[in-house]
Amino acid sequence: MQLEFEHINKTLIVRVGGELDLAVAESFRNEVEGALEEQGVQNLILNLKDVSFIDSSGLGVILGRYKRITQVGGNMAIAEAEPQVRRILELSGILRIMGAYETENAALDAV
Amino acid sequence: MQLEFEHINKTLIVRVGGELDLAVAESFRNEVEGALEEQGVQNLILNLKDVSFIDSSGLGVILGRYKRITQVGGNMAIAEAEPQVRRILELSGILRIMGAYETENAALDAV
Amino acid sequence: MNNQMKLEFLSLAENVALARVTIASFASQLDFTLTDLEEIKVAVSEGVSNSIIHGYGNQPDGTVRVIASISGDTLELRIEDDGKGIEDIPQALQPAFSTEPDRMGLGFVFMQSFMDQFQVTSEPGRGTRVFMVKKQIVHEGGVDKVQGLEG
Amino acid sequence: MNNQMKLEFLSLAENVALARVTIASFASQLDFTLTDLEEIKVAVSEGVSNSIIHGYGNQPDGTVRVIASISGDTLELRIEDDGKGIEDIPQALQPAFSTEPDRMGLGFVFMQSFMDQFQVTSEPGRGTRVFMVKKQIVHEGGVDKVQGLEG
Ligand SMILES: Nc1ncnc2c1ncn2[C@@H]1O[C@H](COP(=O)(O)OP(=O)(O)O)[C@@H](O)[C@H]1O
Ligand SMILES: Nc1ncnc2c1ncn2[C@@H]1O[C@H](COP(=O)(O)OP(=O)(O)O)[C@@H](O)[C@H]1O
Repeated sequence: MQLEFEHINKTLIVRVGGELDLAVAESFRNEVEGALEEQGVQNLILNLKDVSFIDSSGLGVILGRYKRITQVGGNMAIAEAEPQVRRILELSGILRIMGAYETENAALDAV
Repeated sequence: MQLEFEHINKTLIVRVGGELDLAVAESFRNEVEGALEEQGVQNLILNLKDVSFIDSSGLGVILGRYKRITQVGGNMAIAEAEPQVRRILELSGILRIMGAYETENAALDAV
Repeated sequence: MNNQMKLEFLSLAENVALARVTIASFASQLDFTLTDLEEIKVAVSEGVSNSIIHGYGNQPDGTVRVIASISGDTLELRIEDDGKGIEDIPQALQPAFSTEPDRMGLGFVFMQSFMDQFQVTSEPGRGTRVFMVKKQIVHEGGVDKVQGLEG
Repeated sequence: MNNQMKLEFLSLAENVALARVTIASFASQLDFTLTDLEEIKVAVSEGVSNSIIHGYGNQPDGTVRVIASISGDTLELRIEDDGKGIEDIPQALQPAFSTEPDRMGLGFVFMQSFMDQFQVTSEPGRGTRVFMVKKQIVHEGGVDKVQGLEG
């Protein structure tokens, strides 16, 4: 798993790469949590462009971050997910609670 | 395994793709043999550009074709092998009996 | 074609990808579409993750077995562990049900929706077996037409 | 890290790639270079092909086993069959020696040159086992230096 962080105003953008399964779920959660704890972060955008595989362990981390972010009044969105990843997101119901956008900019506008 | 044939004068060019192992050795041999039997073919160039894996089963087919071609006075050369494939060719000793060239044209000039 | 394989490994999270890659390679001996292969990978990932997390409670010394066979155009998968087992299978199968607070309860849902047949058997204290079947879609000229009719 | 796996499959030529892919995925849990991984793949391919061709004489109903373990920075591989075995191992190991006219006699040569340790044992009529070891190279400098200290 690869992670890249960028801050734009109150939004943290996390660009994720690799396979989001059980083997990486814990470090995925911990590293995103760590970055969310930085001062002034309110919203989260997960750019999943380079994610080649996701299963319910990866989805669990995404949903967990959503709960945490929205509890303190922030917003969350997904960007650039490839079709096979998007399909899993859709089936899981996650896309009923947060938006998935084609570009990071569209996601930024939305949060 | 994918095979593509082209005839240039007396030379048959075979462009090979895939993994040249035991599973494809027999059809690799048979299809190249079939093409070599066409009238007027004297030389053989194997373009290995899209070969991602080769082991001694694949090498055996190459050596077999070399024996057959040279018996009737023809020449044989390898073209465009990727480094990992070239290394196996080298270790096998096959490159001591036939040349391996960067381009199909260089191989054509050599046969 | 007919073929059989069995993969056994320690209950380590790293081996979920191993199981996925192995079964995808085996399944690709049939003519599955890329979408089918993706679905098979998710189903394997969920089943094996369950054995590791729930069956063995994340202890690394359990053994997970993935048994696969191809007969004709059909792939059969079995994922087995000798872990703690499931007391109440109907409850476990409910969407969103999980015994772990931070999990989604979607594993069995994905296995059921991605495979053509699905069955769980379990003996509490002895282990769990998941049996799944996926059939290759028979293409006739207009590939997607057939898919549309069957789906 | 420590890990263990075992893959069993029918003696079909299609399964040579399965064994290769599985072991490459398992081996990639260590920090092997791409060249190392290629070499491991060739070694597995040769060993498994031998079991299928020589051990079982291309009959499809034999079982080939590939057992792998990781301990620390070391990968151990075992390739086993219950086939016809090898009468004269020193002869079989000679470069260019083959009992099949159209084969190159390079399988054992590749296994020996690509792996750090190599050993064959065989009981005629009972089967053959190849044992191989490959160690991850310890890189010095930067990040990998720390690994070097640990490994
Ligand atoms: N191999 C297993 N061994 C023991 N319990 C299991 C096993 N697989 C599933 N379960 C039980 O079934 C529940 C539902 O599983 P699942 O739908 O995959 O969701 P999740 O993994 O998110 O909990 C699990 O929470 C667990 O209690
Ligand atoms: N698993 C095996 N079972 C029986 N005989 C074997 C086995 N592996 C190798 N051999 C014998 O050893 C010889 C040399 O093997 P190898 O170096 O791999 O060359 P090749 O496969 O090209 O013959 C084979 O020709 C065969 O007679």
